[in-house]
Amino acid sequence: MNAILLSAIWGVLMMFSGVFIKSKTTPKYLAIVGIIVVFIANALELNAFNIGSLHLNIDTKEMLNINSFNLTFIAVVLACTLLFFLLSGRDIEKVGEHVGEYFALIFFVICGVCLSATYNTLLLLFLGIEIMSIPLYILTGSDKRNLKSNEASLKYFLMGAFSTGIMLMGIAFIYGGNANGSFFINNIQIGEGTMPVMIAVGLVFMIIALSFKVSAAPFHFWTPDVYDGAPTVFTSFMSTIVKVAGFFAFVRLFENAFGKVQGQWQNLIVFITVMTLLIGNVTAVFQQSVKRMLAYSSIAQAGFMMLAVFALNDRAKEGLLLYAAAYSIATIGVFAVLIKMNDYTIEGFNGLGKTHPLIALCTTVFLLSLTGIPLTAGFQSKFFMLMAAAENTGKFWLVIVAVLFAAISAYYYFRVIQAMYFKEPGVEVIDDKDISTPFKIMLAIAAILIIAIGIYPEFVVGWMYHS
Amino acid sequence: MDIKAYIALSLTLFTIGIVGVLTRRNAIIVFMCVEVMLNAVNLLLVAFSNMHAASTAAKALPTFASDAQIFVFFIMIVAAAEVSVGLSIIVMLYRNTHSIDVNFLNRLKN
Amino acid sequence: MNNVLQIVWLIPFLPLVGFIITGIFRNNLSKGAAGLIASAAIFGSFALSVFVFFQVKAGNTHVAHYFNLFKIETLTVPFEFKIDQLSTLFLLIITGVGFLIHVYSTSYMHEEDSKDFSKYFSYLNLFVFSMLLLVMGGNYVIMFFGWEGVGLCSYLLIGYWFKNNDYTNAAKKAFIMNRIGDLGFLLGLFWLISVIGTVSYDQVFSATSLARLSTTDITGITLLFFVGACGKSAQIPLYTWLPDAMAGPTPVSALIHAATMVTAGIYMIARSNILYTMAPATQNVVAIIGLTTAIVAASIAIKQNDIKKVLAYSTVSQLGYMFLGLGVGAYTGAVFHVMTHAFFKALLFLGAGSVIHAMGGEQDMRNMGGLKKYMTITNITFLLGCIAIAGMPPFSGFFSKDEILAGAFAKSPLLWGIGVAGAMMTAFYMFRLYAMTFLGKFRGTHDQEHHLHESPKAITFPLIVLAILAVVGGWIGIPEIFIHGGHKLEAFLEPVFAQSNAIALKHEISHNTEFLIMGVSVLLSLLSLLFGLKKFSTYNGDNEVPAIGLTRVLENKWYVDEIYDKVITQPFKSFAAFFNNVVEKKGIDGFVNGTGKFVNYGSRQLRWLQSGQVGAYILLMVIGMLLLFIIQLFIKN
Amino acid sequence: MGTFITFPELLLWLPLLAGIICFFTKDEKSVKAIALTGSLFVLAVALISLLYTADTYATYNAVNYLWLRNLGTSFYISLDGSGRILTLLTAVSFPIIFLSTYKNAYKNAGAFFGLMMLAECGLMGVFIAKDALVFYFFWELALIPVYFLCSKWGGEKRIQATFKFFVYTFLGSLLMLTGIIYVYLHTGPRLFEDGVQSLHSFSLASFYNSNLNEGEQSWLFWLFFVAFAIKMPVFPFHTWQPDTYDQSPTPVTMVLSGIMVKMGLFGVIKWLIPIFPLAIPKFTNIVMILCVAGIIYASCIAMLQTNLKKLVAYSSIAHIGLMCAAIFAMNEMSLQGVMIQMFSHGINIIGLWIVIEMIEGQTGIKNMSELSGIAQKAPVLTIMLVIIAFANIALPLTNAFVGEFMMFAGIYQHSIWMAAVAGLAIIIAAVYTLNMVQKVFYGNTNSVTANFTDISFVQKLGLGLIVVMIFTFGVYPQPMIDLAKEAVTSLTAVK
Amino acid sequence: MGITTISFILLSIMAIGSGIMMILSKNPVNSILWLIVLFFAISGHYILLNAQFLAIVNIIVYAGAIMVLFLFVVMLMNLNAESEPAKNKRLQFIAIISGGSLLLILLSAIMNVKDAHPVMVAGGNAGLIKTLGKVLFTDYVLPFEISSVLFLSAMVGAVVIGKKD
Repeated sequence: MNAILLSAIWGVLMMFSGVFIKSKTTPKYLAIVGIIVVFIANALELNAFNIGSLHLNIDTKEMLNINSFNLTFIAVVLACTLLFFLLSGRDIEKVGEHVGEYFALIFFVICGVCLSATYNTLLLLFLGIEIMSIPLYILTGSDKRNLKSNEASLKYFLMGAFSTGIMLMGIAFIYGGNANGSFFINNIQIGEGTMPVMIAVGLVFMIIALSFKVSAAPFHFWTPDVYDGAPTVFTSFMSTIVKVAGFFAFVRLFENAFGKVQGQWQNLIVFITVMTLLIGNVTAVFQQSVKRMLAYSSIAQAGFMMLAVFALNDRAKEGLLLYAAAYSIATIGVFAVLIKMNDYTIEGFNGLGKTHPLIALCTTVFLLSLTGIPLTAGFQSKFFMLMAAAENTGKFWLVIVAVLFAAISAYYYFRVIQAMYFKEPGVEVIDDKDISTPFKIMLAIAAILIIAIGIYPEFVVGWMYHS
Repeated sequence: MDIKAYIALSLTLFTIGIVGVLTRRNAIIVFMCVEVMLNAVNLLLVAFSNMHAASTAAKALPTFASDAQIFVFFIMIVAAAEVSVGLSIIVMLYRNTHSIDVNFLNRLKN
Repeated sequence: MNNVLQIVWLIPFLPLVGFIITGIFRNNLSKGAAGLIASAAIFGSFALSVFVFFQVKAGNTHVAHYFNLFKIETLTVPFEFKIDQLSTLFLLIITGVGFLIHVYSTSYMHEEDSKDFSKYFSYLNLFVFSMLLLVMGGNYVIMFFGWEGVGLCSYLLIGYWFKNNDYTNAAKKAFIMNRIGDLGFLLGLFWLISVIGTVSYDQVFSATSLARLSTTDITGITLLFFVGACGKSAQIPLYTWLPDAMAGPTPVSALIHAATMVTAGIYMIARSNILYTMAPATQNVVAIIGLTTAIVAASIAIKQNDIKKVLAYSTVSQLGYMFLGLGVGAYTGAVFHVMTHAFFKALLFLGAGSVIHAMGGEQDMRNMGGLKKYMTITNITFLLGCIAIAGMPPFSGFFSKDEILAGAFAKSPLLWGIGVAGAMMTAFYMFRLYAMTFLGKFRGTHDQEHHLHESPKAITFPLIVLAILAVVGGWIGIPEIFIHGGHKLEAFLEPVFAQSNAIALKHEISHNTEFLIMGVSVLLSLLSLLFGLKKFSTYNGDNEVPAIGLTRVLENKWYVDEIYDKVITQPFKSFAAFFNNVVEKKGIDGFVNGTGKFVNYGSRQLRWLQSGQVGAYILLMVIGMLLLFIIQLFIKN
Repeated sequence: MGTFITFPELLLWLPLLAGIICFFTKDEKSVKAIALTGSLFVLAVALISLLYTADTYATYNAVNYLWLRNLGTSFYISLDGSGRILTLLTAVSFPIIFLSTYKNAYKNAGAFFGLMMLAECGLMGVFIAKDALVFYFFWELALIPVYFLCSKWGGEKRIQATFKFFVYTFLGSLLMLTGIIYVYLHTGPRLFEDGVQSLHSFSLASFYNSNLNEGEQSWLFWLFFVAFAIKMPVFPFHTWQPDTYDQSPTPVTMVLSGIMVKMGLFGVIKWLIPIFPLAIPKFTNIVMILCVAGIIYASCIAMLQTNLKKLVAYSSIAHIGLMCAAIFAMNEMSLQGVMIQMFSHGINIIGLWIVIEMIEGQTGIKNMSELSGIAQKAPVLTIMLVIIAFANIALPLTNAFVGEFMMFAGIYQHSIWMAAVAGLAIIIAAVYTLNMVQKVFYGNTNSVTANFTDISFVQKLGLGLIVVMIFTFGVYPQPMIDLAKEAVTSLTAVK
Repeated sequence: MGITTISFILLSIMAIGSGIMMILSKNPVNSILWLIVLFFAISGHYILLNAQFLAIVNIIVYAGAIMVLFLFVVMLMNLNAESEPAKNKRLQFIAIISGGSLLLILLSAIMNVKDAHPVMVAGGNAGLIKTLGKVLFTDYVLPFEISSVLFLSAMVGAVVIGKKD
């Protein structure tokens, strides 16, 4: 709750900063302060919740459901955003004129993320998702001179609007099929046995719409193009924080609304999961541009996160938290490095290990984490996901399939590592003037975080279990 | 008047929207087709609300059916917002390429 | 002085020490020192063996148990020496002959520079060490240690002049052939272990464990052991390495490939005689193989011109005789022949060595002749050796061979007949050799001729000693029919073969028949002897006719090597090549790489889905929606 | 009495520490010194720990840290039976490797030796882990540094070769991970010291008595076995190996062939057979046939190799196949044989690599047919090589003999024919070993080997150590056998 | 057949027809006009369903504001019929087929549900502004506030994108 309010308010603040503050660098610091404030507020709320006394208690008419799980998730998201600001803040300034507005939009997105993490009615789910999406359409197109950026934002917008329509249709059918005639997700009367046809139809619509938001195959087609076309900073943002938020909404809806009849729709999830893993991993193998490769890899990772929707048990929730943290940190880190690159192709990374050992080392850690090598957070998150899927009995083969694709994923991540360490450096990999020491330090901290979570995941998961 | 009639109607409109999206290349038209889809949904929601209002459980509280109508109201809000954004994007595109053909730009592929 | 048996470990230890010293200080030892150390080591163990011999003769045998090689619940393999009549006898032969050959070598190898000189002696000592291990070992594993050890040494010594590729090939051949035998030996050993779970002789031959062995077990085990023996003792089909082994220095041939190592097989079978006696089937196999080898080898020897090759084949055929003896149950005879053969064959080789030495490395008999007047001692000793091997009474060869033949006759006259035929050939080719070498007139080049000379003391002394032994060595085994209680050896070895004699069915043959067969064999071989002598005493290269028919086959050693090459080596090589080129590269690795290629290909295909056009994307999405709806609404799970 | 720090921890953290120090050391000389001293410390620890094998010292040999309790896992490491042997092997090998390659110069030496030490840490971890998750962690951790070592400092085709190796093994271990998860879900609950109760448990003990029916065990068996088979490697999972051995820098190859392959065997011994007792009888024969086929197959190919490194690689495949077959023969004799052989094979093959390294280092050639007559130039080297080579083909009085003897005897007790067929390898091994000796060392020197120099003192030291060990354990292997006793008995109990 | 049924049918035909016309007409301006017709039809349905407020809002917001906006943009770009090259026929065919089959699937699934749910036509006061207003500012105050964020972001977006720089 605190997070929602504060992020919205701070968004407005940033908006005006854009108007009143001429300096291009100030908004960044303002934003950093803001995100820290939001984080603290959220932490307080989490703590208060865990000891059972909420300070400011707004009556939301049960439209929001605050619990330690989604508060922890918000905390993770905010932390990642902070990291994102610290690592890539200066690159946001480079995108265009309206620095303040960019930050404002990002804050609005955060607000939407918090909403879709805590919503308790379909209405707020819808609003949350929209509040997440609309600023992103803008951010995608924010590099106005660049045709790729324009194209990306147009594609993103059209398909996004389309998926909105689909989601609304789903909501309508769910509402219609729900004898209680209510939009509260925990007040949907499904009854015993097979669910009513209308609910089923609505459910499928919802699966489609949410799969679109989390870029799960076969509704992923916007992802590579949009991620590729958008300014790299914003790609980094939307491929991490927004995506995991989408997953969180996904899991939340299906756990609370349709958890009881899981058996009746699980096949769809299995289908989508396998498709996503297949397309994401296999297509990434061939990519030459690291940016695009990361776009596909984000699809592949989404395939793994789908396992949480598949399993829907406590392990899955923990896994989702871990995944949110591990995947976001690693990806933000990689993108932060990628932005500095002069050449986005894999050859562009040649010999980075020689010229910038520290950066190369951190990048390696991130990539290893994305691959899921032990002692990195990536392993723990994948591991939890697999455990969750395995605990959900009956479809163990899915676990094996997932693992096989994980092996493929090693292929494209390691191509970058090979380029960095085993190839001779080309001309001027990075121009050193925009590599600041703080940047290096932040990168190192991110890498250390990855390792820390990898060694001791309870560091993240533990928050769920304080109450 | 049975609900099925309304379902049929709105699904038809919905499909018309989809087909429009699929067949047209003019970004604005495509976007308008999306609007058609949204309106189909709105219609359906209102119909459902009255269906629920007709059901016995509803008799209890008078404002029962208004949930859905509020929802429709919000949908319209969102639609409006989307339109503003969408149109601005399209205009920007037009400014850069002098075309609003959705297939005109495909630098991003594979 | 029972304590000799307590320090029996010194016997192998001394050569080991010699090996280590000469080996490590090879760079700074003078030739004299090296030779001295090595010979002294051997002499020391010879002296000890003599003491031991008297101890054993006095009747107190001994099993010296030192430590456990390894000990697990199901099997214990101690490091132990067994000193009994059999091993003592071999001890004497090995150390005695070994010592003489060391002495001989000091002079024979003198051209080598001191490095290689002491390397040579270290190998020689190492060989003696392993050989002693082989015969003293108190269980099959220790025996196998020696067994492989001697193989290794023969490999090293055959390839002693390692610059020459043919020599190293010969060495390789020897080692691999032996390995084949060893595999048989090992499998037999495993079989033994899996049935009775022990390897120590005393326990294996104890009545209780023998009772646990079924007939199949015994037959199988003995056969497998015999395969090992074939490898080591150069019997058909594994004999071809021995003639090639002549690539090594002549003393080595004398020591390893005539006197000691090749008799390891006989020792092993004699050691486990009871097992063989209990497996008549195997005995027949042994007898037949032995006899065949004797004949075939002898036939080949007839047409050889390389002096050492002749001796090599004669060794093979003599070994055949010994196996014949073992096969027909005349264990004493076999061991007896081992001893006598050690004497005269060593003598012959050393003599040949002396000749080659004089001829400056020339080994082809066609270029010799008339050496009688140049090297007297060599000539006489060599002649004695020839007579001995030809089995003329009262030389040593006569007694031992006769005993074996008698045993063969007792089994079946046919075996005896063939045996005698072999004996005739032996007499023939030996005197062909003698005549071509020493009689007639010299056929070599002039510079060879004018530095012909008698060899130095260090060479002649062993010759003389061995000659004496070759003459009198047989007198410890004079059969009953001449002197009552004349067969000292049999009496001495009696305890070793007691078990066998107890169960073996003895068919006695009357004295008259024995006299008869003796006379016949002696007469016949005397005839062929004289024939050979007459035919070749005037040999000069001119009456060479291109060989045809059987002689051709004989000259080419029955084409055995070629056949092996075609039937075994080549097919195996191509088999391996098939593995390497097809299965490995195309098959397995092809599959592995193929998977990777397939993923790449799939990636290149899948990316076409990403056409870059919104319309197409949404269309695909709609199709996806269709799929999902169909799955959900129409496919009932 | 409580112990301040235990042996397993020392074995684990010392290499890690040394490795980290190496990373931050620039000067090559001191890096080498650090690495060497570090490995020597580890060796010392390993040797000292041998004095404390008795049960009364249990507290010295095991430690259990709380970790991820609600998953039912804990950082539990301890030294015992087979693990102890292999840790010893690891501890012995590394100093020898460093010694024998001491004069080699590496660009960016700090990273090189750092990674080497990390690899040692990982290997140690694998051998002492008593918790499935920890085991898997170290299993991968051992792989990663080796991957980097190979593809940074290797030969010209290194990147493809080692990447194949990496993906191959990574795939295998991932499959194992799924297997681990499945078994985990069928283990009983676990109560921790501090009262936290978890539904299932990752501890090895609870894996041993998991409630899996025969059907489940029989497919889980393969999930695990494939991972181990790839690591060993067993025919037909071996094709990554020759190229990798050929391409990687020799010190790494030594680690790979001497120690890492043992990870697979160790896995089979500790993590496969006891966990799936019901599946073993079903697949024993299949696996053994695979192994025996592999033995012959690899020997045949080795016979044709002209590339020294590949020759050794294939011969190693044959040896490993024999060991694997012996493990599945599952009787005391064979298992004891394996325990000894795991150690001996490590020593011998490292020796072989050292020699090859010296030859290649001096001539830059690993193709046998281009070499000749080295024996004249380098007698000492030749003698050492001959000893090691003959130890490699298990000549009596060398360490390998006892092991192979027992293994063959054990296999024979399981099946006569397999023993007989596998026995053929004895002959073929002789063939290719002697070929190698003849081609490389005998004959006359040629242009390449004309000015070949004999080995230096340090190298003598390295090889000398190996030769000494060869003979010591060849004549008196009993200590090794006693060390392995408990492991063996626990395994034979499974059957 | 009551008056409501008849008007329902008429409005439905009007809606669908205008929808089809919208996607068929080549000239954007025409399709915009057709769309407005569609909106009126839907508003008619709202009235039929006794949701007067929504009906009005629909007219004002959609047909009024949004459509004018569209029209404005189209005029601004003075797009005429030729400006849009037709998609290739095969693709269009596939599109229509898949869309149609989607419709059929859904209908066939929903229509064979036996039990009937009558829709309360021209009754209840749920749709009255009074009721809705009360509900909106009591129960739905949170979403109402939140939606302001949406508008803000949209506004900022429009600025960022549209502003010339």
